[in-house]
Amino acid sequence: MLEADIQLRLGKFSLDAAFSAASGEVVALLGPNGSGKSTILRALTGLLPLAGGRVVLDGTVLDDPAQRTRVAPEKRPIALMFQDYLLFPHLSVLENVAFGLRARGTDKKAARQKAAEALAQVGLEDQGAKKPGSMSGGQQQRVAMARALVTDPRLLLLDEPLAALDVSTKTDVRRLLRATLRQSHAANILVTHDLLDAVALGDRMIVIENGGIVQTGTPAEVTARPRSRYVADLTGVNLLRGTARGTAVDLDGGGQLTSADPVTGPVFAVIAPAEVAVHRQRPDGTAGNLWRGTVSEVDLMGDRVRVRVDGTPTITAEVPPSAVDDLKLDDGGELWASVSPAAITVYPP
Amino acid sequence: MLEADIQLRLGKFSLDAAFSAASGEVVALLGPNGSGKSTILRALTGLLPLAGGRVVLDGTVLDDPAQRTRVAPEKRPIALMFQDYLLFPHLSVLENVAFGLRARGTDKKAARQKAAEALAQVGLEDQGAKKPGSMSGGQQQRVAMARALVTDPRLLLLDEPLAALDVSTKTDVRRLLRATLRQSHAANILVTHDLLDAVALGDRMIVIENGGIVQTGTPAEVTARPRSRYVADLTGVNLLRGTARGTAVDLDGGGQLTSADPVTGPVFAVIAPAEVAVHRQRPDGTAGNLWRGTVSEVDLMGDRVRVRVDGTPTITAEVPPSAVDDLKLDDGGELWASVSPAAITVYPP
Amino acid sequence: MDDRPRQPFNPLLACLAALAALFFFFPLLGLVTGAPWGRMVSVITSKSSLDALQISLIASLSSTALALLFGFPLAWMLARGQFRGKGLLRGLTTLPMVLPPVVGGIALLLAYGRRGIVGEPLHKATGLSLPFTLAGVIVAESFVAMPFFVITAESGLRSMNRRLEDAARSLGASRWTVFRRVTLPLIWPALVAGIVLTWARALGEFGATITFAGNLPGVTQTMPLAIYISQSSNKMDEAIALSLILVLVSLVVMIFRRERSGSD
Amino acid sequence: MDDRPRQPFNPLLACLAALAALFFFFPLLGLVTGAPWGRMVSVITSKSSLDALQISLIASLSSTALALLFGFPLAWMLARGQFRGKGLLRGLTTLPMVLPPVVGGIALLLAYGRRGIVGEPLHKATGLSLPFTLAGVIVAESFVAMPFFVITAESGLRSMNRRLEDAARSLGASRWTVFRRVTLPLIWPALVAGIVLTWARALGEFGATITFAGNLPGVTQTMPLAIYISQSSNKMDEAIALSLILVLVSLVVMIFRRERSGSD
Amino acid sequence: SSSSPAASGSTSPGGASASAKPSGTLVVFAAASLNAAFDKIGAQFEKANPGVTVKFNYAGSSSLVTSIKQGAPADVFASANTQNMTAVTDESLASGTPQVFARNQAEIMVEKGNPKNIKSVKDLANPAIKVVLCAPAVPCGSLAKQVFEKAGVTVKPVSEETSVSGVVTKVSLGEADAGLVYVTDVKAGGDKIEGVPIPADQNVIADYPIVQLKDAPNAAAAAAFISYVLSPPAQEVLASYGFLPPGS
Ligand SMILES: Nc1ncnc2c1ncn2[C@@H]1O[C@H](COP(=O)(O)OP(=O)(O)OP(=O)(O)O)[C@@H](O)[C@H]1O
Ligand SMILES: Nc1ncnc2c1ncn2[C@@H]1O[C@H](COP(=O)(O)OP(=O)(O)OP(=O)(O)O)[C@@H](O)[C@H]1O
Ligand SMILES: [Mg+2]
Ligand SMILES: [Mg+2]
Repeated sequence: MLEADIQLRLGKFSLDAAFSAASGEVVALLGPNGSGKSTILRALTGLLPLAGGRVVLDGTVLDDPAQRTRVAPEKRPIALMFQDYLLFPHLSVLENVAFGLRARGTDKKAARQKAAEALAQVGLEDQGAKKPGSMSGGQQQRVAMARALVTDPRLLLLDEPLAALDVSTKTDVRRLLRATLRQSHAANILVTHDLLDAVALGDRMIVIENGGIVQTGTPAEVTARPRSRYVADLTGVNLLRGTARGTAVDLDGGGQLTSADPVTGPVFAVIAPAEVAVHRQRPDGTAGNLWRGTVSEVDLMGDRVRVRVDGTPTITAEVPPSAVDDLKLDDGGELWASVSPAAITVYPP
Repeated sequence: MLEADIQLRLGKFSLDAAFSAASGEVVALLGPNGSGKSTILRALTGLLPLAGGRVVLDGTVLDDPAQRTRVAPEKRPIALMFQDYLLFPHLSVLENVAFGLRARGTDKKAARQKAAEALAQVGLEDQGAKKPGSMSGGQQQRVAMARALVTDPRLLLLDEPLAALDVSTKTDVRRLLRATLRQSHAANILVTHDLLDAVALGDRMIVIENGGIVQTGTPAEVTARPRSRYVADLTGVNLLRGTARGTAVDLDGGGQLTSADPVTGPVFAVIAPAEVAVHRQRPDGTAGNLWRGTVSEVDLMGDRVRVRVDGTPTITAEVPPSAVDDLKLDDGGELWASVSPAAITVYPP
Repeated sequence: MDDRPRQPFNPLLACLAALAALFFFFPLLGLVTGAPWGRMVSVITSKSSLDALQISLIASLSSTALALLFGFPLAWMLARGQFRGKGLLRGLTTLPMVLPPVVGGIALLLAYGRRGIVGEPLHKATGLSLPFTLAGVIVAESFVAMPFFVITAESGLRSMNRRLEDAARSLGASRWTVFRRVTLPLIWPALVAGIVLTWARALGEFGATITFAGNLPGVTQTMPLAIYISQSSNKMDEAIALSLILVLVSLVVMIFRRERSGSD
Repeated sequence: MDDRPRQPFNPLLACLAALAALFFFFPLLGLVTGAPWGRMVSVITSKSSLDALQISLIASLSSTALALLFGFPLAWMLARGQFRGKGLLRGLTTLPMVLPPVVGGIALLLAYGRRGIVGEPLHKATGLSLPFTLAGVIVAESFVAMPFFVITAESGLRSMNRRLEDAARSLGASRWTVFRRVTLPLIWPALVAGIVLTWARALGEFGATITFAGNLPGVTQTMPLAIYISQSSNKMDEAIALSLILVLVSLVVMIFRRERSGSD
Repeated sequence: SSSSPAASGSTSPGGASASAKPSGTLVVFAAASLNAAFDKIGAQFEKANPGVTVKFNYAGSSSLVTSIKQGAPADVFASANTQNMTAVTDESLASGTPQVFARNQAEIMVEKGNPKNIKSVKDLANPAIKVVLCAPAVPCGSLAKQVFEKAGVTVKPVSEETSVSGVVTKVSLGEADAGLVYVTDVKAGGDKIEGVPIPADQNVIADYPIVQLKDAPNAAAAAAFISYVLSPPAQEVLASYGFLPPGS
């Protein structure tokens, strides 16, 4: 069980985030670049001094500037997988993985034994003798993961552990993580930019933006009701802010929308791109919302195409690839966007 | 226009890959970890000596061991964005980006000017004065990209340029890349693990596996007809090998399938997980392929669930989340899988 | 930029360090107390002292410069070159350090003296000869001090991350630019150390100088020689006074140096 | 593990390096040709020579050890400690390098001699006194040589990547383990350089030793002193012969060292 | 070990007395230039006085003075000139008055075969000739100074060496054409050099004084040694190295 309230400054960047993670729980920590994710992990590990707040793990206070308590990093039952790995260049891969065990007093033979197993788990059984410098990026990342997992800590911190892995390996490793994180009764914090990882591995999601927590909850909750552009981008939906009077929503950016269920006061309005229809001519007799805009972006997303329509409001629509030619989207120009009121989810901030 | 035939050994790893990239073309280079992607880029840049083959860019021979020709890295009109960035720790971010320009003789003022613009393009306008060491992972990655882009080279090599970016930034940067790569008349090679990037940015895809090219073609071609487990995983389809006699396909792994269109000889058979239906009881009166297996994996993939059914053949099915409870998939146990012949694509290797 | 939590003060380490510091402190104190403060000014400002100081500075700085000019390439070869007999070459480089300075001087005479292996032909050809000249002093000091630079610079080159040089080259930086903008800054601490050691060694050099270049006030008499002379005429207090000048000079340099490389 | 393409031979660099090497080579050649090869064996195997060699080795090795024991903590403090007067401390450390050895010896006498600041009370209390003892030789050599280790080690500590130490600590490594398994290997090249410099300097030390510890055959007479004696009794060839022993010893060490640290 | 007053009192110049047998270790501080001769004398003395071991500490006279001033545990001090001896007696570190045990005189040292054909002190004034001398501060330097004054010539040396051996080295390596040193140095200087005698009327005699030190740990042996150095057998040795007897 981790209870953390982290307050610190790094140069111009200031961080203030309070959160907790139960034993056996996996907390997915998401946020834009430079929002403070890695900094949080460094602080939890004790590699950064806190300015305020406190860190308590399983009842023992690890950090409490007010009380002048701070447990040294090496005394904390924590393992951190660094975003940039920080493998020891002078040690073999096996020694790298065995390092934590040796440091915590496992005898050489047993340590190497366990390290070898850990390496096998991440699919590097035959690479133990290599130096990290002579491994590929993805191989190094897996070594770093093995090095962190093998120590089985009370608090496991993984900083973008899958970023450099190829799809096949990613699936396997993700599966491995699922299994181990579940079994371990440690608290787990997983930093990732991939919603898939968050959903697949995370029991709870914490979204942090420039140094502060903006949203928490189960992945389902968070994605259902995004509260920032970043979260909306995560799920790829349109997020609009406005003020509702009944079913009418006046958007802050200008423009108006009609939603199905009536609300009042400031609201978020979410529209899935797939629900947005686009037309070259003004469609006649469409109920609900219809407005005009110009094509600004056409992004090919796998088997779908995303069209950004600048207007009031600006909105992104998702259309089948065929539409690109049918509507000559690449030529840009004027376009009509329509959304049925039922497709608009409205909720207070 | 790049024509490359790269042959070299690194320790136990040996690489042999011949390919080309037209000016203005974007070649997406994909492959499992340790397959040799970064090695290829290092070799093209001249940081690794070739054992054989040759590298020709815009008609000039850059490397030809047979002829004892090799142009020094600094003399090659190439820019490489390293997988691990390799930013200069002692230089400010701005100086890092300006480095290439200064080195190639742009005067200080102009260089800083262009560098600042490049930084702005990747959304780091206000960070130029920082040292790389005091930046977040994603910020560093963008600095590395700016550093490579700003030199506008004849051959641009990007090694997993988007891996550390958050979703919002990723979309923006991807868009930026699309624009710049198109405009530049340089040949571009983009290493990535993300099919989305390959499809969105790549004109052509090259798939490499342990040191050799296994498949090339447009993203559409490659994904339509995967020729290795890795490629199949990329698109997330089931890939089975077998021998066809008419519409009957005897699978190498055991088991048999009936396909719609008749072929003969050794074949690949591809089945999209969504096309695989699973049942707890033996469904009566299903035409086509039906067989029994046991649930081995249940992976939550965003709004879909992937179920791996071990049997002959072992296959992955994609079902709506609801099915997990309806069919009690988490309990594992026996399961029936069915696929209609029409849903099976069969083609010779 | 070091945002690490302040390391808890390690008593053992601190004690040992303190002992080391005291070990150096007391002799200095001894000199300071032993110095003739009354006559300090007159001693220091005497023509001979000033001459000696000037010669010392010129010679030690020139020989440090030479050590950089020739020593760095040598260090580079030792660290990066691939050729046989490297161990031997390194051994050769460190010899002047183990030779007692006086013998070093003799060796120099045998090589570069008027009858020396190299010196004789040189003398015959050009009429030049190094001994008894300022150039001779510089040669002697370089001979004794250069190895300190070579060894330190080599260790710096060995322990730097060469992939950053790759990155620079991939960005079109010529060898020279790579060296100036990347290698040099990265090995800076080692170079500074090397320069300090070399310069200090040259400044304090006695045996080789007296033997090879001789001791003529105003021409080849460096501070250490002047000091020795006043000491051997049992004017120990004068010797101390002069030494304190050296101490002062080097102290100034050391503290200035801090400012400089403290910045990276 | 260095898979870089062989760098094209750089003529200018190679030339300068070659010149530097020759500069060191000729004096050595001079010594070798000037040596009395006929009487070599007898000179070298004479009791006094062997005594001197033994004392030299014992003293230089012990003082190197002391330099490590006390010098490393000092270097650590200078590189990592946060306290005022650091520049001064560093200056203090480098003083022994700029002091002419003889003056260094005098300073030592003033501090640790029988009438010295520390020496007198010590003598009164324990009856011990350093001068004219082997301990005295070791003190003198440490005083002169230790700074070379301190400066080099400090530069090593400065230029290493400390985040790797963070990683080690996050894996539960105690300070000592971090030091042993991470810091030490990473600064190894610098340490080796420092040890070599220190040892070599100690081995060749003359002035401070003779002044502080005297020149008693079999007790405090090191090789350089023995050499000085044969030279001052105008037996130059003997002096050379003895010096060549030192040269040989150090050559052996240098080449052995290569094997050692060539492996990292 | 400190000496018994009885012992030191009973030692009279002119020979080791039978009354107090000297024993233990004797430490002699001697000018480096005495090295060869004193080693021999020491050995003989040890034979003559079983139970005594002599330890010599050779160094430049002035550094010896320094260490003596700093309380070096020495019994006897043999200096290469009176100047350094006075430095000791002035600080009343000596017991009794110094006695001259040998004398030395100047000689011109030139390369073997005297290529520059140097005949007299006057020739040294010739600027075409490279002359090295000892610095006036060191014994051989003051000697040279006196010689030139007597001869009424001014010599501009190319170097003022800090020790005789510096001069010898430079001359024997052909670095310098001539030097002015002690007769004894020419004698010991080896085969690369030869001497050009200086006529008595221009020459200067240098005294080598020896004295027992006040804090001598082993006064008995010290006294014994001094008287032995003054005794015929030791004088023969000194003579064999070219030293002149004290009282000539
Ligand atoms: N040593 C430092 N000095 C000053 N600022 C720093 C330092 N380290 C990080 N920062 C700043 O702190 C902020 C948070 O950095 P952090 O690495 O925690 O971001 P992050 O959430 O991990 O981003 P990413 O997803 O890119 O890894 C960034 O804006 C960064 O510029
Ligand atoms: N210096 C080296 N010495 C020996 N083997 C090496 C060296 N560098 C790389 N290798 C091996 O070469 C293979 C290819 O490495 P490379 O970095 O090209 O892989 P990659 O395709 O970039 O993988 P990733 O997707 O993880 O970046 C790997 O198996 C690696 O272990
Ligand atoms: Mg981060
Ligand atoms: Mg790679």
